[in-house]
Amino acid sequence: MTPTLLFALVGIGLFSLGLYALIVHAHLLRKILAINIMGSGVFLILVALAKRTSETTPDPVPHAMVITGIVVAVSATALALSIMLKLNSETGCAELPDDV
Amino acid sequence: METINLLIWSFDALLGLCLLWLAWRTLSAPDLYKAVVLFVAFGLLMTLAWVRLDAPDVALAEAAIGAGLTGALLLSALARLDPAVDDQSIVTQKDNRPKSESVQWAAFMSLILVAIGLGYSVLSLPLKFKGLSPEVTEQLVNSGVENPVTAVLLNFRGYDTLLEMAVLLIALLGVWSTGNKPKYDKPFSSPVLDFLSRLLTPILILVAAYLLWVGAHAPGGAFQAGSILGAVGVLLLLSGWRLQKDSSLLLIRLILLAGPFAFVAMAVITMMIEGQLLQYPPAHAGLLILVLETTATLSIGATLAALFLGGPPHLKNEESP
Amino acid sequence: MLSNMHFDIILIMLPLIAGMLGFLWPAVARILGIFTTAAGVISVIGLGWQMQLNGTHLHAIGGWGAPLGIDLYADGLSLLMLAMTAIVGFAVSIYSSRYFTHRHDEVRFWPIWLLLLSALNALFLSADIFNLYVTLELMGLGAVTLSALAGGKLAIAGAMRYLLATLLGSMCYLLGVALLYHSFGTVDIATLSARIDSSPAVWAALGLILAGLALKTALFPLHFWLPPAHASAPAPVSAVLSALVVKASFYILLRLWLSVFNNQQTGMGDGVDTLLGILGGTAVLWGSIQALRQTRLKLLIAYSTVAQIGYLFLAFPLAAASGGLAWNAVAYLALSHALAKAAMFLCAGNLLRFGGHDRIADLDRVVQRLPLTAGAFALAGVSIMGLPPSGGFIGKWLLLKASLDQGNWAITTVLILGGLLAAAYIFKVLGHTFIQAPQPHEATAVPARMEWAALLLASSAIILGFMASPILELVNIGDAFTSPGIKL
Amino acid sequence: MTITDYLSLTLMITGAIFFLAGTLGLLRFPDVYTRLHALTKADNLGLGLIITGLILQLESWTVAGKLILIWLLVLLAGGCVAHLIARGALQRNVRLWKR
Repeated sequence: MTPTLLFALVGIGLFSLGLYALIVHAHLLRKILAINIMGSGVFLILVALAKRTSETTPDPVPHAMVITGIVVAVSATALALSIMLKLNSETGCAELPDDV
Repeated sequence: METINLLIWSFDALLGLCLLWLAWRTLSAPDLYKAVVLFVAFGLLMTLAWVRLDAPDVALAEAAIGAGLTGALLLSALARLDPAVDDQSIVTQKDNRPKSESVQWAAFMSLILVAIGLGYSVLSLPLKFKGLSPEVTEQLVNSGVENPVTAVLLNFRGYDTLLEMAVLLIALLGVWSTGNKPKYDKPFSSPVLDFLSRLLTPILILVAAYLLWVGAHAPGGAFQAGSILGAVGVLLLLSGWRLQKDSSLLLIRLILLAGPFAFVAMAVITMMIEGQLLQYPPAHAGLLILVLETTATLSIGATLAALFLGGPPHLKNEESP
Repeated sequence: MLSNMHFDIILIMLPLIAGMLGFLWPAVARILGIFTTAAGVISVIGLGWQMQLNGTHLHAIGGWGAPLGIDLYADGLSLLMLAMTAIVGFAVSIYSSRYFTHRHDEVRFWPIWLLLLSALNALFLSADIFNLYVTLELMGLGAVTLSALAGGKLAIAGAMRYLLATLLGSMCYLLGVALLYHSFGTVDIATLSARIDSSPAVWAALGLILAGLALKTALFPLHFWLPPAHASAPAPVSAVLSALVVKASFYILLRLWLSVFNNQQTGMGDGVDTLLGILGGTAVLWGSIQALRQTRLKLLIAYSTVAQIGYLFLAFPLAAASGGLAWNAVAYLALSHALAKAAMFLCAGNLLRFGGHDRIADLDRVVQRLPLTAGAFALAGVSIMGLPPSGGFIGKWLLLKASLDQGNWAITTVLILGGLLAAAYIFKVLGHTFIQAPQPHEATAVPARMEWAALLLASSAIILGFMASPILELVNIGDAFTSPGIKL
Repeated sequence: MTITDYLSLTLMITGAIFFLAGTLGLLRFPDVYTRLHALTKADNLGLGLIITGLILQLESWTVAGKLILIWLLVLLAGGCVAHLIARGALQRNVRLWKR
């Protein structure tokens, strides 16, 4: 197995792990961590598969996409943490009420 | 040669397994503080994975943003979740799982199926694939920079980056809108911390400038440089640096807006001259990109530091709600 | 001169600039907002006029052209969505200029709303699936922030749930985009449409993208986040969320379905369209029944959105045989629902301001005391129920015609039942507006501008019922519905 | 392999051993203070050895300069942060380990 496929599969593993944790955990900080790990999984798939070019340099377009994605992820994380803290100060608990 | 290949392969496999294991521990460790620390370690190993995948630009961004700033954001949020934390131990926020065993099992089994399906679909992709790299290589000479990733980010897909600046801005607006006014905790006073921040601040600014400059032909660029600046901001905030009460709020807003505004202005002006949005005149593309990147770096740094602060900076000429 | 104006660029850049200026100088944000949305209406008219002359509109950003660069593309479907955004955006801005009573809230509202508007326009104009991801995130973060604006436990919890749902949706969508890019080496919709082929990776991408976007569109059973988020937001924000934001992710879903996934050669659409139809039908019935059970007006309207989203998905199984007819119905339903639902939420905001609550049972003779608002609510209700003459009627009639033509009795039944249930919940509200409540309530005056804004939207939803042929002609510029793929 | 190669290989392997020892200390030592001690001391030296080993393989002086700068920064940051953590722990009354 080439490193390309290896890391792509790890990416899928991370995506699934994150999705699982997002569903089963109640604490919002854990859910935010889970989304970040899902994101890392997606980014890993994008970049790992870009290494399939036959030249020495991999396809730069997915790299640029991932940098964009990392910045989106940190923005979303900051917003999510801020809303979590607000919810915590309103309800005294960082979990969603009557969790669906 | 065989042994070397085997060694490299085992290293990759070990790295992959470590990533999965750290992710699992991050998501299942009962103590949230431990989970956050593990997440930072996970980010650092991700950086290593990017290097292994020949993606140094991504590695820089991940190290600075993914592991560094996200970790700082998470830790500061965790500390604010439970203000009683300071006294005895840092470990108080526990996570209990109210979900029933059956729900967990159902989710687990279905996600195993999802993972198998996705894995199969990835394995079925052709092993050799060019993607857009021939197009990028062909047009690289017209892009004004030599680093293909910078060329994609700032030129070929510059419009994505324009919207990206707007995403940062809207996240900041969101944090300012939902967050309470930042409580300036009493800084952790220590001569060592003062010394460190005094020494590191100029060095890090220099590093940011270097990354920005080198981004045109080697790994680096606005996002990486901006996140270093953001880290400077975080360090300064931690070591007790405060906004001067009489400094104008307008100035902070101007710095935060400089990047997106420069992008929009560049987009519109180039459209008026060349006909299409963000169509740089080829002869000046390199210079124009550097101008854009410089303003973007400033704004990204300021925005990331402001996200860490977590609420609208309170000045005396800001009316209170 | 006028035919060379870049109306598409104005639609994206003007709200973006106005949002930044509004952040810089909060004092001028309100004026900027009203002027920008008014300019948006004019720009959409200009763009429509250009497109009627020259057909579809393409702008290659950076001059690179797809697949290396990003293209902006407008056909009839994009134009319809842009027009919807412009009208609702204008009315919401007029409304919001009087809605916020605290300056603190107003200062926070305008810049985010303008950036959100820019994201919506950028989304409807983008022809690049990765760029669509960025616009989706910009829109999602803006929408979440706005829904948290009211503060309080309910709003914050609703916003948090909404944020998690929208981020999860984005992640699934992005993974789908990654698989498509690594299968075909492009993220441009037109190029993808030409290269599409059936393979396991494409199937996975189809599943991920449909699931992610269905979650963002709140298609049953992924609608759990919508009622709390939409019901606890400030009224103009609820209007924007229900009318525009859920439509945006639906637009991407529809666009990708039409030009990428539902391709005759690959035969990938078969089966999936039936599934979407079943979910849509369930959404219509479930959402309507839930709406009927609510005691708070805003929750009722939010559940009605869940039901009305369902109608949009009923067209998928019908389209295989009826083609354009079913898609025209979708276009009409999306537009008229946006206008009517925005009007309803604005009415709910008026009632909330008036009585200080939105309990349906205590509406207390609103008809006499707020006749314009009650009238607007009734007109919007006509369109939601699908009574003639209204935009909702045309849409549902086209859908009914397609289902009758095919003898699809299941969908026919759902359409009729959905109409009856909608009538039941609308009349439940209207009934209470005539009755005197057990205890009379203190009433606060509602600014006239807020009432007129609601009436403007509601009457537009009715007027749509008289303009079927010109609108359908505009929508079909570029033949998005009949030909596989975007034609350039 | 030349003599330089052997030298740098030895340096790097020694460095790795120091890292391993530091990590072992982090995992096995009884309290925060001893763990910090093991970690910072062993890792700083380990990194120094590895960087020296790498520099022997280089042709360009600028890269060597960058590597040395990195080492100095890590020394500085590691030392300061270890001090800050220990101070924080002392302020929180985390007890010292006594046999």
